[in-house]
Amino acid sequence: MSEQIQTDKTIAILNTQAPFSSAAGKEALDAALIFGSFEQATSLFFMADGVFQVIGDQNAESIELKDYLKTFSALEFYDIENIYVCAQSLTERNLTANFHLDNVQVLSNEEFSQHLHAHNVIYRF
Amino acid sequence: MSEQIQTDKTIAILNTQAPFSSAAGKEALDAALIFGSFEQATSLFFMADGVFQVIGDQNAESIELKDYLKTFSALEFYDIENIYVCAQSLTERNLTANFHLDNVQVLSNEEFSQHLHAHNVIYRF
Amino acid sequence: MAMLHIIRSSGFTSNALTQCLNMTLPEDTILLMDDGCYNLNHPMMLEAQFKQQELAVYYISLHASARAQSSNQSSFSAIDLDDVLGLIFKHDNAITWS
Amino acid sequence: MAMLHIIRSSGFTSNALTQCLNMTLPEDTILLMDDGCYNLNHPMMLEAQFKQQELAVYYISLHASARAQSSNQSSFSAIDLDDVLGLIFKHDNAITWS
Amino acid sequence: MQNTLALVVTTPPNSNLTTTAINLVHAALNNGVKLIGVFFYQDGVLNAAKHLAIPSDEFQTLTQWQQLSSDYNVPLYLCITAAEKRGLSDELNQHELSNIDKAFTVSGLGELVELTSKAERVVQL
Amino acid sequence: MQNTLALVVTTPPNSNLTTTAINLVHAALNNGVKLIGVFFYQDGVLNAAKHLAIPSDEFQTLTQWQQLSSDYNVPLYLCITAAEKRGLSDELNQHELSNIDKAFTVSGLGELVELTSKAERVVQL
Repeated sequence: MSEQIQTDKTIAILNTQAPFSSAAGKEALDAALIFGSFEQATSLFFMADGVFQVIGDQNAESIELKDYLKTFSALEFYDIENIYVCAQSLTERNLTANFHLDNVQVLSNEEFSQHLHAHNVIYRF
Repeated sequence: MSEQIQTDKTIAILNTQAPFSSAAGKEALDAALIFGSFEQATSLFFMADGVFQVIGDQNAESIELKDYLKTFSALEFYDIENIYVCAQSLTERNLTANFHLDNVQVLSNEEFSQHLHAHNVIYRF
Repeated sequence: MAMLHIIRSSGFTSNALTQCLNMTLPEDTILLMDDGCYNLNHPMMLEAQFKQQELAVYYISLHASARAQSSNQSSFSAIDLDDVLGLIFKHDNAITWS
Repeated sequence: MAMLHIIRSSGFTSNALTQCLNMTLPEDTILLMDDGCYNLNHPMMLEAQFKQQELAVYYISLHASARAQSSNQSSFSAIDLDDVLGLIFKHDNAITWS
Repeated sequence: MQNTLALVVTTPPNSNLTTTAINLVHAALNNGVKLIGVFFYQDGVLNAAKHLAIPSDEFQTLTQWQQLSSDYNVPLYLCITAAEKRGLSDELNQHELSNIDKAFTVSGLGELVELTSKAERVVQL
Repeated sequence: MQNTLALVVTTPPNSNLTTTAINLVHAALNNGVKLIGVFFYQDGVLNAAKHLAIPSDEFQTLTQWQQLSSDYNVPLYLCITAAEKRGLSDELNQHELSNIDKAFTVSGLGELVELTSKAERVVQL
């Protein structure tokens, strides 16, 4: 296994679950960071309850959970800069565009779908 | 542990999941049969996707699954005679009252809820 | 008998909230716990409370704040796990909607 | 790029069907597999097909019949797992909505 | 008279839902409620897995259950049928080979009947 | 040129969803598709549990994976990070003590990057 994998594939990690009650969010982020570390073109998508992963003012430690949300800051280090959030999912959940990470792009359903379609491989969590 | 447990408690086993993709339906039935074998007053309830467990003409073996649905016939042997199905859940799923077990009582939402409320302990699957 | 409904999942993802609200009777109590706190602002929760004013609604304060969720419904009461034990014994029975 | 949407859960219990239908584009294909076959008569599936006539919908015949599910939509095509491989390579990418 | 409670745990150890269950056990102990037992069923049986490797800075579910057993004598009952379907086994040659932690009592569903019958209230978590 | 496929399995061995995954592998083999590997992630890692006790009249998931590995050389990669959080371990003193079946190759997420990069198509099941 080499750090130099030749590929021009684009990878989408699609998050659809809330952060704390299942391992899905953390395992999605683990995968994203590994793809990034192998210099694969990787984008993160958040829709449905997945948007609860990116909103600000959460406090995982208060419920005795190691705050994996802090690990999102490592995305930048691996040049994962495409972070897309579904506007409709935010609105349905009465959430404002207050995020704990930078570079978030809030997209309409149509734009979100088009960006998703533009990736070669999509992993949904 | 004795087969003679003194209790006047009534137990409800509430099924809300479809039968094949998770172990929930089988584990609910296992529990119901054990309560029955200890002569506990036990009732079965089916609502939401749980109603897919009781409809007729299913063929679990065709998808290489041992047909636990056949085990429902053992309920009678343990005097578990109260089997309640939510009418609204059937209608929403475009299902008719065609069941693979006898003695099924189809109840309105209100009746279903009242019967559920009348039990001392409710396990939901 | 008065029933305690413990909701532990988001009504935006799972059907459990709908199932629960179909089963509540006026003397019942709803407790939002864990991801159930995401329902604090769910339209169905607000509608249920509006339709059945007697329906008591509680939520675990710590579980809501950890998720950056809050309620502006004065009739929804923030409680802790000690209070949950009181609710368990005050009610005749309980269903957990996970 | 044309996408294959593999739906493996019931839209009556999970939000995944809704999520999927929010993401489909006209050249996409929907494949109902496993518990996804419970959606054959789901109002949202029928509405989606009505709204986007170009949207192709397939379902695994064996998975539907095992669940006593059938469709009277002539535009929904019953296939087997061999056909699924064809769909996988015919489309540019795939999302699995479990 | 002291209130008695039984809990049924159905969530896996890597979920924050299980942390809540553990915290509810502590709340019961602190409030003079007698916890007559915790029954592990469905995916909850994974809590008894001996070889769980959770990073030391994350919530140590197994350690917590062990302490509840050793320090507070909370009985922990494992449903062996559900456990065996999820990779746990007590039938290995020697005790050292078992992958079930010894804080848990290997039981059947009959134990759930006992607990349900004896406790004033039962809560499924 | 032969089509190449990689599968990511996220469902546990006691689910019929996993039976479908196995059947899709057979369909691939029968249709001349080259399956370059199956990666087990999330709850899919439980498929590698050596001590699964499934009644002999039920679908033998583990036996099926073993045969795909031995008879058809389908590579089975286990994500060890996800596995360790679910009670599996390869760090026990001796090989006999490991609770991971030897049909599975203990791997990291880097293997998922490799498979994703090499396969023409990737499907998550």
